Amino acid sequence: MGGEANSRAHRIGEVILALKGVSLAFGGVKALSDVSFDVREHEIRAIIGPNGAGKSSMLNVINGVYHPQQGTIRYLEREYHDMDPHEVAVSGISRTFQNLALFKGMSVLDNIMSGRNLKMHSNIVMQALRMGPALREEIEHREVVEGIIDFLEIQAYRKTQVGRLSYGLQKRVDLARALAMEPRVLLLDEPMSGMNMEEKQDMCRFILDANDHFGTTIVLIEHDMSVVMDISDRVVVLDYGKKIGDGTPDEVRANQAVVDAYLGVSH
Amino acid sequence: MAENLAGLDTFPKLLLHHARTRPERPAIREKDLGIWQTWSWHRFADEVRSLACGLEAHDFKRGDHLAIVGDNRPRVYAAMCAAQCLGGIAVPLYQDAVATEMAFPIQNAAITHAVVEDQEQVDKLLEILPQCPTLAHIYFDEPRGMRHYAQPQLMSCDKLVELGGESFRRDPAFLEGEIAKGVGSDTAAMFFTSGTTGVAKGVVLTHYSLIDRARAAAEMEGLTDADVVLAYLPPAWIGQNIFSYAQPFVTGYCICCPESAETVMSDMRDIGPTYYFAPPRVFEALLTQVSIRMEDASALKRSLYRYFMEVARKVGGEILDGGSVGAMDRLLYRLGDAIVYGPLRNVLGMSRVRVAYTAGEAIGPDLFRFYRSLGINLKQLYGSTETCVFVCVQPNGQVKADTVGPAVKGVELSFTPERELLIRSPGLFKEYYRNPEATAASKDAQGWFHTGDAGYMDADGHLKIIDRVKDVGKLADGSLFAPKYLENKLKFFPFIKEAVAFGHGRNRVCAFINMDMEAVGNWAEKRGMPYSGYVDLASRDEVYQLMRECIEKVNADLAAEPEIASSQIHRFLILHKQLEADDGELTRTAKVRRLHVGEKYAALVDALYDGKQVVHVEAQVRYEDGRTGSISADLKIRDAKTFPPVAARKAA
Amino acid sequence: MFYRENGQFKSTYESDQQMLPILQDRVFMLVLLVFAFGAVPFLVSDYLFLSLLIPFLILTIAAIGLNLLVGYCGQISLGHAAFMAVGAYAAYNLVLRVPQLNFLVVLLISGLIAAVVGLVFGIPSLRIKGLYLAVATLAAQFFMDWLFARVKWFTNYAHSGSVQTPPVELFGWTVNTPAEKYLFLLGLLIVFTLVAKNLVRSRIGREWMAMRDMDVAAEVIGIRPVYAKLTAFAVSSFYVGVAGALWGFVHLGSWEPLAFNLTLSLNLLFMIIIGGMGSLLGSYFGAAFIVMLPILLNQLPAMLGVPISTSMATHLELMIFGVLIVFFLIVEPHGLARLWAIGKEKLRLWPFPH
Amino acid sequence: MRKNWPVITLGLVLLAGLVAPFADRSTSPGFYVEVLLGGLMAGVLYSLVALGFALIFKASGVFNFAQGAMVLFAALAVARLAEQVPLWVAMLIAMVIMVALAWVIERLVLRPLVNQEGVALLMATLGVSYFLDGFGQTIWGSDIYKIELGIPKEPVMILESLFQGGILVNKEDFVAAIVATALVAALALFFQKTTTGRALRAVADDHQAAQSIGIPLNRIWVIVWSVAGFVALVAGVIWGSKLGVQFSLSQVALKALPVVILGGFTSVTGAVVGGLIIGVGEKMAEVFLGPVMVKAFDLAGGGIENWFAYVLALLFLLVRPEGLFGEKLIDRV
Repeated sequence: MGGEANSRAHRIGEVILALKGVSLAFGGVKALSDVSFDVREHEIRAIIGPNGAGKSSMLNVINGVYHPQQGTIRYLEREYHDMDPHEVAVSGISRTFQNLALFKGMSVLDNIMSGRNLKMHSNIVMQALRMGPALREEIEHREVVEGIIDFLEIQAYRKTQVGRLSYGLQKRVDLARALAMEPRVLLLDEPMSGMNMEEKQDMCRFILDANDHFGTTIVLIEHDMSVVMDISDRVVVLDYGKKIGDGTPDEVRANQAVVDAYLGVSH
Repeated sequence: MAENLAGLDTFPKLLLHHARTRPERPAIREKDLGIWQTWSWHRFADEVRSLACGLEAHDFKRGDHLAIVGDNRPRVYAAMCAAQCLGGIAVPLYQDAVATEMAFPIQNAAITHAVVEDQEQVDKLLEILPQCPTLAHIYFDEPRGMRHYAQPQLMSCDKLVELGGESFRRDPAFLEGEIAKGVGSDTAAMFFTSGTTGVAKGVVLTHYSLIDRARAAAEMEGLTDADVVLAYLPPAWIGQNIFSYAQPFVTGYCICCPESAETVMSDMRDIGPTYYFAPPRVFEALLTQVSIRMEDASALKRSLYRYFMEVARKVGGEILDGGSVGAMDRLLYRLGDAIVYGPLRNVLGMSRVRVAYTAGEAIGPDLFRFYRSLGINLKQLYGSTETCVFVCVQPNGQVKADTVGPAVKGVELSFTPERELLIRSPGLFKEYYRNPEATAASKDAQGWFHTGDAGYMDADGHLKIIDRVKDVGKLADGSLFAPKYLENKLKFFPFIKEAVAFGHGRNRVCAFINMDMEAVGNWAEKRGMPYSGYVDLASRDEVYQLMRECIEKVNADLAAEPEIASSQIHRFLILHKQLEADDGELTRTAKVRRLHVGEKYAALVDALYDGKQVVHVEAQVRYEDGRTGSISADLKIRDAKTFPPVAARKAA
Repeated sequence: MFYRENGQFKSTYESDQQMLPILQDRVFMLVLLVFAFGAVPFLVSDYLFLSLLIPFLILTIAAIGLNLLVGYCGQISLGHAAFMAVGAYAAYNLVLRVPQLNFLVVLLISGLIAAVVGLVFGIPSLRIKGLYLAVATLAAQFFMDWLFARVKWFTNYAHSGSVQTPPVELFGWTVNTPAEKYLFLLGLLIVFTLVAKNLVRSRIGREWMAMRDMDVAAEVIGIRPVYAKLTAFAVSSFYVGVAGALWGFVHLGSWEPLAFNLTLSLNLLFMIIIGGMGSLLGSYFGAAFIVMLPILLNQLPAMLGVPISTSMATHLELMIFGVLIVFFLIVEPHGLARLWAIGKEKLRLWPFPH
Repeated sequence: MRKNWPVITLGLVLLAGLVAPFADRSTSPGFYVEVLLGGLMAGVLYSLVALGFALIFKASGVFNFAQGAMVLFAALAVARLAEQVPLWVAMLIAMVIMVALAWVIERLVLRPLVNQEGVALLMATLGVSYFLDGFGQTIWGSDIYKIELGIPKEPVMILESLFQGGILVNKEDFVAAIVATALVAALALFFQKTTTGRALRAVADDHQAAQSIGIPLNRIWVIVWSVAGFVALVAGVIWGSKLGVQFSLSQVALKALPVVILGGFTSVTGAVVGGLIIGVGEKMAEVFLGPVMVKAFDLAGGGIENWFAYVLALLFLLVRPEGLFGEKLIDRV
């Protein structure tokens, strides 16, 4: 498996996404206080921290599900105070969810197809008659989606209802749906939680391949240190909504604060 | 096979023929991206041309070997043909082999070029590159994950095709010329037999022999370009290759490659092959699946299933063989076909199967009959890599569970005094690559191939394989004694796990029986028979009775076979313990080590022969946890009824 | 059991995505259609046409409409009869005031008007979910009831407030015998079903279902709630509006105020609960059931020799509905359609268990 | 401040509504107060039924569409029983029936559907209400029945000293209103002050709360549904004696829906205040706005009260989905 930073297909580029002094609170509870970090194009950026460190809130801020009280988000040369999910999706950020948010009632195929909705443009009448552009679109995008299905090795489940799949497979479908958007930045919320070792390894492979194959910039949350350290280029460490460390895996490992706060706690 | 293939003595020539005569007929389908992507013969030929020219550009020359490592997919077969276009030799290797296993063939054939499926295979080859200095070009079909491989030897097949396509357009005549140069006596392919004994041998096969055998069988079964085959076994195995390369090239039928390992079953259901090949274990696995799933079916379905399978067992085979069956039975069978067999064939993906073969090992008669009774025309064939597979095939209407049928057109059979089967056939291999001794050892001056299998022709002139020659012995009266054959016959009974037959140099045959704890256990529970454990159960008279019935059935069949009628089992005992590999009684591949067992239990063997009714045994046993303990038990010895040999009709 | 799928492989996406991918299904459907068009008109009595088939066909269109909203997009509505009313009165006034209009055009326009109204009452769905929405749609119901009962213009100043409609006529063909009505409606229903099917298996359909299953995720992958929900309301109301127009013109012929009241709305809802939410086939089953039950209740006891009063029958009907709804919600939330689907799977896997 | 503006606007609107009639010289203050009182009296009843709603919603997360059917059922029961036995006995028996009903519903409907999403439960209660309508009319009959509370119906003149012409109030209504008010107060107190009451309201949020006071969840549901049944009974009797016991009662009770929307599903205060607002608003609209509209749009009669409550609630939903006193809901990811 070739994730080594030196021999990767896309060289790490400029800063593409940056959070400055973001603070978020629910009522009295502070989820994030004055967090800043940046993400470079094509890199794999990890956010780690104990449970309740505000990792997920971070993603929710980035893709506009939560609106921070203070701070700004800079994405592709534009400053946002807060973002609106749809706008975010359009601008090329997609994500997966910690506790699966798949469309239970739909087949694997339809779930992933729905990830293409932004790329489809035929009008409702055409769809109603399934003519011309509508039909062509359905087929073009089916082809793309099949590519992703192939990529994530879920051919055997194509037409099964996602509700019936094992947890590990559902996680894959979730990733597939996110990839179907051909995102520039992909946010992964604990992509390996609740998986066995083998499933984790597969997932790592997929993440690396995605980053390598499509050059997707990846921001991933994980509390399994070992995994993160292997695959990510740079790591941010959160604790109680504060940033306590930031740098390459090795730097972070060396960082005393992290060792105390995180490793100390979890192991 | 009306069409005239005269003069088409190599695969490339056949390819061009099909590309001309049936350009738009499907040659290969592969389920990819969710649908069955189809390559017409025309498209297939183009691909081959481009690949060939590409290889040529990377100076792949006449007589060079091209290693091909990958699962069934169009490019793998295209690559084989491409090599042959240039007068090269295709060397398919097992895709599931580990790197080190690949080293030998590559060194042995000084392989310079390799076409492989994906990253996994590339990694293996790169790993052994140091040992294989000759390997200069590796082409990969699947670019996934290959982006950051910098090695100079690597190139993607797409690139190769592109490159070749250009040079082909520049000078089409060249390739035509190369193909024309090829003749039937050229080597077409080399298959490495996973040598059971020692090192693998490269079996060299010519175009002529492959094509000849493929055609003989195709004519025998009346295959046409309308047939469909599912290619799901390793292409490096002749058993797959002949069906998914040689025969389609002869008949122009279409082969289908499944989407992935998990989807083989459903892909088979999609495709519904008309011509199917599988080793017994596959059929076994399918049957088990069927039984298991029927277990949790509703009571109604189960009783329907049981009833109609009974009907099928009675008349199904007969009907398939066009035998005479009562109108009532026919009617019942029709009904059964509508509500059980038909649906069952459908879920198995065998609705359209016209001809199905099994080969490789002996297949259990019940298993065999099950499929035939469903109306699936399952037949046995005999052959090996060295013979391009088709030596014997059972013709329609003369199918038996225990023979492999008469010789296929063009094959001569004969036997040494030791009953070793000798074969002379146009399909014989040329030689073992760079291994004259081995070649000489197995192929004599008169061109007879020594199979190492012992057998004989039965009354109807069907070949019957009984054992490996080295295991065959003689009774005191000099008549044939084939322990493995007996043991297999016994083991086909679910109640018998292992059996060990003795008789070499003795006056009659006796046997140890190792009961199958699970099967016999269930059997005992069903009849409300309490037992404290293995030893106890093994010593029950009821169990002895059960085993005796099995043995007497075997004896009955044996009696019907003059050749080995005298190997009927006279006395037997049920061993007090399972034969274990850990106790050195089985090989690691779970084959009985007859000699060792004989020595270890000498006392028991003697008891079998000196007419005792009971023998006391003290045995060391090793438990799972490694402790050793000793069992002492009194083993009963029982006689089994034997039958007078059926008056021998004149055999071959 | 009857399925023989070997060899039915798909080598193009078109064939893989077709409506009935399995040959045996296509055959079955063909036979069914031939029977429905060719045989039924000659076999069935006028009574059955008028009391069973015609209401069934119209209500199926309505049920499909409601199902698109509730079953596919997950937006509850307790006031859909209101949009039927809109359709009916729109058609009435169109025919009345622009007589030369072709009836199909009338249907189209009344549908569109209903769609617009539905869209307006769908707006709350952007702010509120589930239970709250239920009340919002109730508002639509009561407001519309009132509107058509009180604003004389809609009823063309008829004193009783009840309206008569002329017989439907298109391209010189006057649809007045029961059989003709049946054929006319059957044709329409098929068209509407096809369109609905196309919608739900296209992008828009996936967006609806995404909204239904997990709205947050849907937004995150770029689906606009406004668009998804409002289109659902509009399309749904369009269907229901057309159904309303047909109900008024083809089935009732003349109707009192409050012909499209809360009860009708709830009946529509029951159709899709019993028939199967998120299933077009379910809409058929549901409508058939709701239409048949009262008739059975009126006929069956008499046949069994225990005649019951009509009021008794209606009460029984209410109770049975009530029980069935709870039953289905508990036992099979996907209704009859799911049972059908399971049955079909069983046949495909036969003799293996499902 | 920023988040309260809808409430304030609503307040202003209502205020405007309240003073508007005086734009028309002809309205005498006496008549005006009469209408106001009428509205309040109707409102108290709405509050009462709404309490039942809020309560059940709180405790079992169920939006009980069957509330109306329960009112009808209870009323029918009392009316028919009262033909055989004295009224108070009839009411007692009816109450027992309602408790039994609550128990059955919990057993057969709620328990199997536990932790289903709201809409499914709502539909279930639709089923229940259908069943009750059918069942009630089957066993009690489907004609129009009377309930005689034995309170003289003749109107009395009050506050003649204050307004010339005085104010006409229907004695029965007056008594009813007082009873209802008392009940509302009692219930409100019970739920706000007593631990049991709080526990009952808490179960929806966390089931521990219920366990903590040692009441199993299922029993709590039975209790709240019984209380709702009781409320329905009272409302049924009062409305019944006023409008006669008939099918339309179940529709009248549906008016409580907009009330809870307005007040906020989860709030007792909301139910009370909402009820009064709707009651008064409706009366005012009927009496003062109605004629105006009839004139303006040439309507066939007013009847605004049929939808006024709903549309008011709907509009309010748009600006403040959680209602006046409900708590805001955030969906997590």
